[in-house]
Amino acid sequence: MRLRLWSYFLRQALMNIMNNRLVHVIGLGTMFVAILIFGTFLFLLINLNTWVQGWGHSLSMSVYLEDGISEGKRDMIASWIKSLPTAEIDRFITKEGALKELRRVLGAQAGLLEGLSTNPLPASLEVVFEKGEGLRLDPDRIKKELEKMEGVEEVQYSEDWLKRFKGLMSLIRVGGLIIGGLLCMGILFIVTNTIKLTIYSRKEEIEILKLVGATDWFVKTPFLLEGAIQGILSGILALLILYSGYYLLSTEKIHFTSLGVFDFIFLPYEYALLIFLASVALGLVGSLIAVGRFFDI
Amino acid sequence: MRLRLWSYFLRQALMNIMNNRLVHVIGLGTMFVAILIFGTFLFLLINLNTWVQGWGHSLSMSVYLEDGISEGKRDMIASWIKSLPTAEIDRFITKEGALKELRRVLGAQAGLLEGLSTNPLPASLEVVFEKGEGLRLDPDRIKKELEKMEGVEEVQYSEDWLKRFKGLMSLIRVGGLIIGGLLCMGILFIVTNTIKLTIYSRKEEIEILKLVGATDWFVKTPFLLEGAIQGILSGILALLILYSGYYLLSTEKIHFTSLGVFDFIFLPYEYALLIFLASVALGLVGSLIAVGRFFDI
Amino acid sequence: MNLLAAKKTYSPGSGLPNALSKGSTLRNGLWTNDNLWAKVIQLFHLFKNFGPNVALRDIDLRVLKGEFVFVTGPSGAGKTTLLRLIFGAERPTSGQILINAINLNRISRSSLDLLRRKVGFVFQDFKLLPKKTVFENVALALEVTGERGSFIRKKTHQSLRLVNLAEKEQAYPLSLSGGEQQRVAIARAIVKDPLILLADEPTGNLDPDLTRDIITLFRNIHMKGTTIVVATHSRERFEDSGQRTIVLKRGKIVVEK
Amino acid sequence: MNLLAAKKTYSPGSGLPNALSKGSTLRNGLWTNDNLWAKVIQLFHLFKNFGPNVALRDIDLRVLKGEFVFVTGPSGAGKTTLLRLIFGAERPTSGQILINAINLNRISRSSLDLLRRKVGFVFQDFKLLPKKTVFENVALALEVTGERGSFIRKKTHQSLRLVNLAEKEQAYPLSLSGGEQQRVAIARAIVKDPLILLADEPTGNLDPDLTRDIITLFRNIHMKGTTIVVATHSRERFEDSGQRTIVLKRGKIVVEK
Ligand SMILES: Nc1ncnc2c1ncn2[C@@H]1O[C@H](COP(=O)(O)OP(=O)(O)OP(=O)(O)O)[C@@H](O)[C@H]1O
Ligand SMILES: Nc1ncnc2c1ncn2[C@@H]1O[C@H](COP(=O)(O)OP(=O)(O)OP(=O)(O)O)[C@@H](O)[C@H]1O
Ligand SMILES: [Mg+2]
Ligand SMILES: [Mg+2]
Repeated sequence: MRLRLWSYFLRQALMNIMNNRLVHVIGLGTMFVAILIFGTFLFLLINLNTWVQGWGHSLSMSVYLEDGISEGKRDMIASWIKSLPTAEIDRFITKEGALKELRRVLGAQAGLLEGLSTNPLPASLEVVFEKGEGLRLDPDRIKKELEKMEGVEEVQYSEDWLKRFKGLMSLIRVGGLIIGGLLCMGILFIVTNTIKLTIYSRKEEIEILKLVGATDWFVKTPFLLEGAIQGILSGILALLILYSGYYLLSTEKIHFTSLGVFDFIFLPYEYALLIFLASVALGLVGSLIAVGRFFDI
Repeated sequence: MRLRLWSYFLRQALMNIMNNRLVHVIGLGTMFVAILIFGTFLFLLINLNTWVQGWGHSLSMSVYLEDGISEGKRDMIASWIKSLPTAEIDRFITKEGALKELRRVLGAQAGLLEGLSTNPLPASLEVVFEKGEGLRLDPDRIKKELEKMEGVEEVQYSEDWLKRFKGLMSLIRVGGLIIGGLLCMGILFIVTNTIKLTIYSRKEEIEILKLVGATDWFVKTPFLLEGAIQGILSGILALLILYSGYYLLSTEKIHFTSLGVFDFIFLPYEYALLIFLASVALGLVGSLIAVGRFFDI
Repeated sequence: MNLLAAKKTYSPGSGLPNALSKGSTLRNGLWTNDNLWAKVIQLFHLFKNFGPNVALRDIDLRVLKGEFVFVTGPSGAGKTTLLRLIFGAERPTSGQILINAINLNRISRSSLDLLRRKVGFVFQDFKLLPKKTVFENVALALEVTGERGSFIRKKTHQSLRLVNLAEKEQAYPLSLSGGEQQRVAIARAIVKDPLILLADEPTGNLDPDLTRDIITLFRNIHMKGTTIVVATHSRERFEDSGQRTIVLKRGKIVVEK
Repeated sequence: MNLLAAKKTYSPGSGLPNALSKGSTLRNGLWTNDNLWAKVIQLFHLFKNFGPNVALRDIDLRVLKGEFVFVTGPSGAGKTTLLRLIFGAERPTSGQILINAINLNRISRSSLDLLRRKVGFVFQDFKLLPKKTVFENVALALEVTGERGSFIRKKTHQSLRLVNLAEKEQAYPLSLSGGEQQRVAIARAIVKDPLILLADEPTGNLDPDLTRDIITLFRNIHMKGTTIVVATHSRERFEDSGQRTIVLKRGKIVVEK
């Protein structure tokens, strides 16, 4: 009996969709476009975030060691650095190596180094941070920790670049939140209102159903199912189109002037699922609210 | 007579808006939200562009001069640089100045410079590029031009930063175009469809008007006026809200970690006007298309 | 002819749900005057205003189980309003309405739904769903009760045959003539074997022959024990019926015979 | 009583626009048989199918200027379809329709609009705009012609008085009784002093007194020279009129007298 009723409701919902094609196509289209816009936004935000974090790779740190440091101490410092989750020792530069490097940099002017009696340059460890994760660590804190260690003379890293980088990251985060929030609210508003309009065009139907003795749920359920079907369809459709877009982008690699090749990633699995569920919920809840408006008989 | 008709249409349009309040509020709301989203997007894009271009300021160029260059030649080079639209000579560093600088940089290791007989460092002109416009010029081209000039030994600039910067700019441009385009299409789709729905709920009215002998234009004009009024209202409303948001942002200055204060600019006058006109056109054309659909009697 | 089939078809009182079935079980298809429940419709000092308009004033009326009552009166007298009040589609400004001893002023939404399943209403403006076929429109009245599909189909076919519309089952209301639409509305009202049948101007769009058929149909339904209230302006058509007639004028009962 | 006012009010043929006025100028309010133009409505071998349904078959009919014709027949006979074809609201499957010698098969959209301004139609389902008041609904028929506001107001008041609805001017159609709505539809059809008045079941929702009033009203309009075609199932009500009556059955003319 329950089953019979549900199959009746489902048939009803499908028939209603057929009978109100224009209205449903418009409703579906609106939901689909809204979700697609939101999905695209999320996709771009996530990729932007990943790229910018990838640039964090270029953050490197020079740990200058005191002259005459023992091998043991040096190894201790090195292993402490290695114990940091994302840090990696790129290379160890000896005092001689440093001088050679300076000579190379000075080029034609290297002659001025000829007069040196002792090597004034310190040995150093060059530390790089793993791609994408560079910013999970606080370089400032690492610097302080290292400078407290015995045998470390000075720690340097490019604070300027880091500053910009952090600024960009927080810009992305805040900007993303603002646009994302606005987009969310806008989409909620538009979709629920579109549903309201689609149901408004059928308010006579609701009135008549009530007049022949239908319970509220008998009237509402087909509308809710229609909403859910719309949500499911538009969610799937939007994700499909989004994935196609992603596929195009990632095969036809896009070359930006002097930025090299961007590697796109698709929305993480959970995000895609979330979008889908949100879209179904939107259809359901939107219909529920909208259909409630027209119950005055 | 014409005037009487127009005043009749206007009264008609206003009365229709009153009589179909729910539908109009929803239509207006949808248009308003859609335009607000687009406006916000444009606003953020323009500001992002301005900020990133502002960072172009940090692009500087060192023009190393040959030893023993005559003042005349030096001035020629300087005035050539000044003739570039956005370039500016930050300072002139003499050979002595360069040595002093090197000494300062070397710090404790400065002792190694003591043994120098001659000053191996060249004099140089430090060139900066004006805020916001830095990238209109091609630094590569300038470098080549300068290096061809007599008296110039070498030209250096931070190509790495520039690369990233250019990449970011093109990312903003391409990303903006993609999202902007998608947003535009989506908004067009949603708004025209919402209008279609609002008119769909009144298709009986159109039929009856035709049956009492109204000409097509007699039927259409009030709908067009209603669309235009909706467009005007939602355009104004969206711009007002956008401006309020901007006002809030620009008084309560937002401090991003280590990026300092952002100075927001509002949409340029022409953009705001364009948004307004687009919104009116959207209302008008949307109604025109939608109302045409229901003329089968 | 088809109308003879009604004899077998209509067995009101079968399968009554819940509250309604309790007090209202028909006693061998006849009403008994001494039974409190026998007063199916009771209206006490009923007033209905629409803003400044007074549509009904001080209506007092009792309809016994199994009665056949005509409500007539000029256009705008309040006939439709009266039926809508009895149906619970409108709330009275003051006064009481008791249907089967249930007070409509205090009825819950869900009980009203249940009540409406046992009350058939032929609306003056038909109130058909334009996007459903004739068959679906009529079946709807049974679908809402959650009956079995085969039963619904059987009853719907029967009911449509009774109003002579069997061959229009798959048509949509907007493609029907006025009289055809009216008959769909009648079919929908009688398909559920109602305890009470309220018909508002049910023959306004029908030719004399069909009108006679419908009256015969109503008589048959009435003979099975259904209480019937018909609002009509065409007094003369029903005059020969010798039934109780109530004449409304400007919202008041002016003649009751 | 109000209906007497009709004598002064109705002066058809005044202010005819464009093409229509040319051939159709009334000669002292009378039709002349020898004039080609005097045949206001001419139907030749008219067929109308709705898919497999044949609503009208081989209808041949001429209505002279100033005639008063009744179309009767059982429900679903094709009365409404016939009127809608004459009005240009439906296109024939085959056959020709000439209105004032204008062939509706070849008429342009804008000419059809002009034609409709001179043809009044009382729809069986009224077709009132629910969001406009009674007054606005009636005035609409004149607004579309671009008449002056004061003239529109005067005519609208008059027309509503003629159907006895003066006090409901500011009401909305959904708040009217069935008969009141029908009278609004009648008022809208006659407000423009039509050359042709097509009325589809115009008294189906009216009580006998009002029906008599409306018939008298139509007679008055007719006497001013308007051609009138009334579709109705209630033959007997009009029987005494002694007018020409056409009986349709299953889409065919079976009796013409
Ligand atoms: N919703 C409403 N709002 C305002 N007035 C209303 C409403 N419904 C009915 N009326 C008014 O109440 C009066 C009675 O209307 P009702 O429909 O009951 O008449 P009726 O007897 O059915 O007439 P008819 O024979 O023409 O159908 C009328 O004057 C009508 O205008
Ligand atoms: N749009 C349509 N689509 C399909 N069939 C139609 C359509 N309009 C009318 N019909 C059919 O054509 C036939 C004639 O209909 P019409 O409305 O002309 O009858 P009528 O004489 O006016 O009847 P009534 O007295 O009941 O109003 C009917 O059988 C009807 O079902
Ligand atoms: Mg009524
Ligand atoms: Mg008809």
